[in-house]
Amino acid sequence: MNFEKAFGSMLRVRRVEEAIADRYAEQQMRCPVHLSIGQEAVAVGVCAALRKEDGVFSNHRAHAHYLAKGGDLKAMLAEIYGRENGCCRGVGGSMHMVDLAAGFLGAVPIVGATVPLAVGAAWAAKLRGENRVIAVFFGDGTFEEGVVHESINFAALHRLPILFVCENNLYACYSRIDDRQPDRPIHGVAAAQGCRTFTADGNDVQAVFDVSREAVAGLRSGQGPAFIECATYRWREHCGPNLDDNLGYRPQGELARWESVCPVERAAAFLRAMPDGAALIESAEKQIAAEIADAFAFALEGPLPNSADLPGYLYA
Amino acid sequence: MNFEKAFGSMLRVRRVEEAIADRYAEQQMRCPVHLSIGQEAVAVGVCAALRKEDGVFSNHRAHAHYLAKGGDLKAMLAEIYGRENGCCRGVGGSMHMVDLAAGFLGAVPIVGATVPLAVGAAWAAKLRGENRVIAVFFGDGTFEEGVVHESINFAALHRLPILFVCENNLYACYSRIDDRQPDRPIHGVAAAQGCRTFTADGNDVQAVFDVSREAVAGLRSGQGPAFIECATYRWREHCGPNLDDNLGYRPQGELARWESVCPVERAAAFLRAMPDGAALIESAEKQIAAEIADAFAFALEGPLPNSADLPGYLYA
Amino acid sequence: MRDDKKRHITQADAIREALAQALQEDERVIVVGEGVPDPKGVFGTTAGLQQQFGPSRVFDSPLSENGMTGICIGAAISGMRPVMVHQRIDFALLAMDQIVNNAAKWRYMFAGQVNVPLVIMVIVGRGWGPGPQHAQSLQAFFGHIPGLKVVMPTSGYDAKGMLLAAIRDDNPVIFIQHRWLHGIEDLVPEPPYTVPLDRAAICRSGKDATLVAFSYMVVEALLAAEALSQYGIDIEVIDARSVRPLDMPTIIESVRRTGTLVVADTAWKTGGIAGEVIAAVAETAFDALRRPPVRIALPDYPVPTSPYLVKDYYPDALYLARHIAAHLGREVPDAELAERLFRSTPCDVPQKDFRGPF
Amino acid sequence: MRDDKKRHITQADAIREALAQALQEDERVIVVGEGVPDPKGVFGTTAGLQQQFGPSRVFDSPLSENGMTGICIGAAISGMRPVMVHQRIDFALLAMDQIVNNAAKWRYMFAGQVNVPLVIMVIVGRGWGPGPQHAQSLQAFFGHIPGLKVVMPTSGYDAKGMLLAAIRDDNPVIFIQHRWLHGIEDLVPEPPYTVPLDRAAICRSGKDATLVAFSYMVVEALLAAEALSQYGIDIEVIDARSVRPLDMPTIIESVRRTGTLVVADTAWKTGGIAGEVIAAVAETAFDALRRPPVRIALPDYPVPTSPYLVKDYYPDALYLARHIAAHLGREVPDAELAERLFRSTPCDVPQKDFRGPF
Ligand SMILES: Cc1ncc(C[n+]2csc(CCOP(=O)(O)OP(=O)(O)O)c2C)c(N)n1
Ligand SMILES: Cc1ncc(C[n+]2csc(CCOP(=O)(O)OP(=O)(O)O)c2C)c(N)n1
Ligand SMILES: [Mg+2]
Ligand SMILES: [Mg+2]
Repeated sequence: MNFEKAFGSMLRVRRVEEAIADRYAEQQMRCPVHLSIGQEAVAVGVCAALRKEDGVFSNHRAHAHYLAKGGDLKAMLAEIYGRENGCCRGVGGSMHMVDLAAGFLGAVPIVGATVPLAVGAAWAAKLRGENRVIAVFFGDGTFEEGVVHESINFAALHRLPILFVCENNLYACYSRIDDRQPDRPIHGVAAAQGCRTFTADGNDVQAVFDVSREAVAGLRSGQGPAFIECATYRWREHCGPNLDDNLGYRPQGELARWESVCPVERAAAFLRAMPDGAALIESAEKQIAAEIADAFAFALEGPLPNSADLPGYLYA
Repeated sequence: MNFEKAFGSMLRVRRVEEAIADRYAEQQMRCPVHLSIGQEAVAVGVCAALRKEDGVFSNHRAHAHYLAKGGDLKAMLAEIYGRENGCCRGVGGSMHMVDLAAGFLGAVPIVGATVPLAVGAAWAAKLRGENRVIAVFFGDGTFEEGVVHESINFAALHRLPILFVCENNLYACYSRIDDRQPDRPIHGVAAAQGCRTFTADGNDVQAVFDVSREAVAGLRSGQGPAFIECATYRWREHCGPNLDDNLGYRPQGELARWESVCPVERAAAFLRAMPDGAALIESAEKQIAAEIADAFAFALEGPLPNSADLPGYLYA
Repeated sequence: MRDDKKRHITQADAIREALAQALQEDERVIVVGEGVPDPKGVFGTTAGLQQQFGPSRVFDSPLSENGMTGICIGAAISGMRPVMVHQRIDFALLAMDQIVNNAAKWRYMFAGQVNVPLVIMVIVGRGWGPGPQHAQSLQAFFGHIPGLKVVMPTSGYDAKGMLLAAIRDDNPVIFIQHRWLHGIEDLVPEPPYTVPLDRAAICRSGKDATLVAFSYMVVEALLAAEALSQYGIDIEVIDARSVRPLDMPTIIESVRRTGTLVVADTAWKTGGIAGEVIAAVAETAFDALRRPPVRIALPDYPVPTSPYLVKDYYPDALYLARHIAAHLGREVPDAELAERLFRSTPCDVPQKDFRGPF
Repeated sequence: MRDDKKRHITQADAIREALAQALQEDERVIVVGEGVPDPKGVFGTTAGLQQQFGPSRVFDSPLSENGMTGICIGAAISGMRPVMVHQRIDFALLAMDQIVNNAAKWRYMFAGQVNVPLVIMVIVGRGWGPGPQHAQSLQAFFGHIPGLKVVMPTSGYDAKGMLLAAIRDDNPVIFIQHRWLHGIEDLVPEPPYTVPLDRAAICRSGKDATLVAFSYMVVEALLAAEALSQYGIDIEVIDARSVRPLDMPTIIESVRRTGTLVVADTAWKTGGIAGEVIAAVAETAFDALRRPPVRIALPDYPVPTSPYLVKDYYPDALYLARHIAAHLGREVPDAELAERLFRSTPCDVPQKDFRGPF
């Protein structure tokens, strides 16, 4: 992994999402947004282990995955702004995104819905003899959906080149994992189902990358599905731009503990310890700020979509 | 366990199902029947560890469970014959059966459909403070349904008094387990999901009872859900009265091997080695033959149901 | 009863009150769902219930819609009276097997030996870009299934009374809320009361046309009727309230008086419940119809996310008024009508111009 | 084309042939389902395909309906053309989420960037006691969903041609078979051919009434029409063939000629597709109707298992003939009609008196 690149990628996700959060109150982004702030290392670490032609599926919390896989930032923001130049021409918004050129194969908000799709894409890759790996991101809560288990079973049966990535951020909306699952590790279930399993500190991009690389190498050599459970934490509210610790659903101090192991800052600290590190960070910040400003302008200037086009999207 | 009683119960199931098979060609039982011939020890061993007030749920292959739990034989046959005196007044037939008085809480043919119901019944028992255990029988194929995993998760989360009984007979219809699941034990998945798990030779009624007793004791003392995987084998065709080895979907000799470990004959051999064993078996055979003759007469003489009653069954 | 208290509360509060009263009056009642005990309390409809009734009556749920539905059916046939909550009706698609195959049929399959006293509360979403997977209006699915009762109350008064009736009912009831009704205030008496699960309500009498509306469309229908009344067009607005069974006697009696049937639904037009209303009237009261019946419903594609696309998607009061006037062959000054029915709020937030009570 | 071969084969064989030809002509086609490669081959419709095309084209499936549907969607958007098979339509209830939320919407959500060339074959069961959970006729569910195409061919000729058309189509198609049509022989040409997915067919012309029938009900409709013709009652029978889209132009053109509309469906009456046909005609061709439209469909409760109960459940040719004659106000000697339409087979095995071809 190119550590600087990974850092840059995380920083970019962070700054993009912060910018979304900052501007959300303007009420020009009129769709639900689920921010990944605090969870950037998972998306970036996993995608760093993938090739461009590999595919990624995601869920309601898609921005980080989309960007880490190389999705077009301008098209993403324009989509969130509901414009014709958005990646789905305004049909999708933040919760339904795609960038086929980047191998970002789709995100939709029904939890668990993309997990079997990813398995199907991996199946197609195998049937077509393509040397292609598919990764799918989902949360701890999503692991409770039966369809995830059906998907894992099929993937293990057919030894498909699929990487299941569980972002265990301890919560599904406001529900803590202990209110939804018994006390046993998620990855243990996947192991019992026949996956090669890995765990990683989801706030350490290098750690995520390391297990991903190993997992993906196994996939390319036909060893059957792999499952990575990453421990991480969402800083903001489940849906929307705000902090919500005031609501009291998380134990006191929990957020602060996780903020103290910020994935972006952790990587930055590592870089700062290197010669030129500080300069590098500064230049990344600048470049990203410029790119973001550009992208928001692109989105805000985007033409409005036309309702008359909608029926044509329905059938081929 | 009263071994003689368990033997008698198995023999009864066997003879009832043989009688159904024998008479099926008369075309008076005009509904699909899924026979348990060869699998009797699972139903009998598990139910021997249950009390009358405990509940059982079953599936398409329900006769053995129904009878082992104490369901009314006459009402069962009358149901299969589509009569008004059947346990569901002819609405259900072989695939939809219930005997509330016996704690046989329901069987329906959508695979997996009763598994969450059983968990819900166990949940109710816990919420109501009843000292009641619920058992649910399902096949190896059914373990592939996502709803089973959702059910296990909830049962483990709430530590419910439920016994999951997987009758692994290696097939779902004509599909062998290796064409449907990866090579890993089913009970291993349940263990990883937080169940106390057990395995048993499903053709050895004593072995099934022994693990069931242990499992049920744990349930009564609040240790949370238990899962028993029983290895067994179906002798006849998936659905219907016939042998179907000629179809060639099972490896040569497999059926013969399993027939050689017939659960009923095994128990009979054990009894025969005891003083009076042979006489006991003979008398059981006689008594069961008489009971079966009676029950078929009851069914065949049963009044015909009345279509006009149907709408009234729909809503309370 | 309706006026005995003069207490105006929002529909969200009315629903919350009904749940609290049901929990209070019958210890077999439990409430379970994803997010039920959380700080937002399913748009306020379940707020505080867990604090009030404890964690053994009010439960959060794993994300397992089919399994949890089956679990609640299992509890219902074992002496409990579960109320399940889905934040969006879309999620209930995952539970169609348990709803259709078990909940609706359990009593029937066993010839009436077991009841399934289960309420499934679902919410039809709308607004602020929920998009294709989070804003469907799937009442037609449930309305097709024998063994289910399906209601879609509009007023806060009805929401409370029908929810209490649903919970006391011994059958599975699908209780469909509309997100845009939650904030509307209505006169809601505090003591528990019930409203029948099978009766439409005439919310406004009229002689020129019968406008049968479902759920939130009643709001738009009332606005349209009010505007048309300025031009001497007299619309009878019927709040269908129930989807299964449809209250055909009330609807037909009205059509016999007006000769004209318009049905306004929150769902896609083709294959929706609006068509069922029209088919049932055409079959059994054909002679009463003086002109073709009309459906006003969603276009046959999913809702997009962008507000610039949504603005043309949902038929509103103006759309209704224009179409009804044209259908009746009555001239109405269009610009004036448009001004009257000018919607001051953007298309993706609730209609401000109707504030309740009903 | 229809007659070019004079080859009579059963519908099951016609379907099998279509699958084989699709597998032959396009290597992206795969066939997958519970029991697809098994010795019974889904009532013969998939028999021998795995032997012929190998285990990397023709697959058995775990019992995981929702997962497998999603997996097939995933394969479909990744360059394959999967054909999924469910032995009974009832099992598809477990997959409603993937069918409705993903298959139907994937192309739309992404503004047309990705197609979902997927065929889901389902079978409407009937006969020999399948009972409440194994013999539903759920076409109305699929018919309500924008983004799906839904067909229900009746003849073997159409079954083959529409299946080939469905597999070649770039959209998700629900292909609904009826168990009681599998055994009927029809003239089916051997070379591959297609039949459009959106056209009804007039199977018998007549001037007194338009009888639109779905799937197996076409068989009963044709028998009824034949019997009524003996009394000078001239019924036009339309095989709807497609559920979504309904071919309303063909239906309306016929109703304009006959003035009378009867719709016969295999499903429950309330909320079914028969109501949609009536609503669409009433809305758009009201003036053509000279009398009330009529639905003939299943009573609003699930099918029981006992043959003694089933015998009164399904409307058959005699029921249709009696009702249509009465509706037209035409006297027909009832005993004679009953004799003409006497059903020599029990109620739970297919009608012997119609042997095809269509
Ligand atoms: C089938 C379904 N049920 C419920 C929801 C509502 N919902 C949206 S996100 C979410 C929580 C998901 O939790 P998790 O999988 O842990 O992902 P996270 O939000 O923590 O990233 C829920 C319940 C949904 N979108 N789909
Ligand atoms: C949801 C669903 N899918 C498919 C079927 C068809 N079916 C009936 S029994 C059966 C096999 C079940 O296998 P298993 O669970 O191993 O039980 P067994 O028959 O071996 O006892 C199948 C696929 C069904 N009834 N329900
Ligand atoms: Mg989470
Ligand atoms: Mg099995």
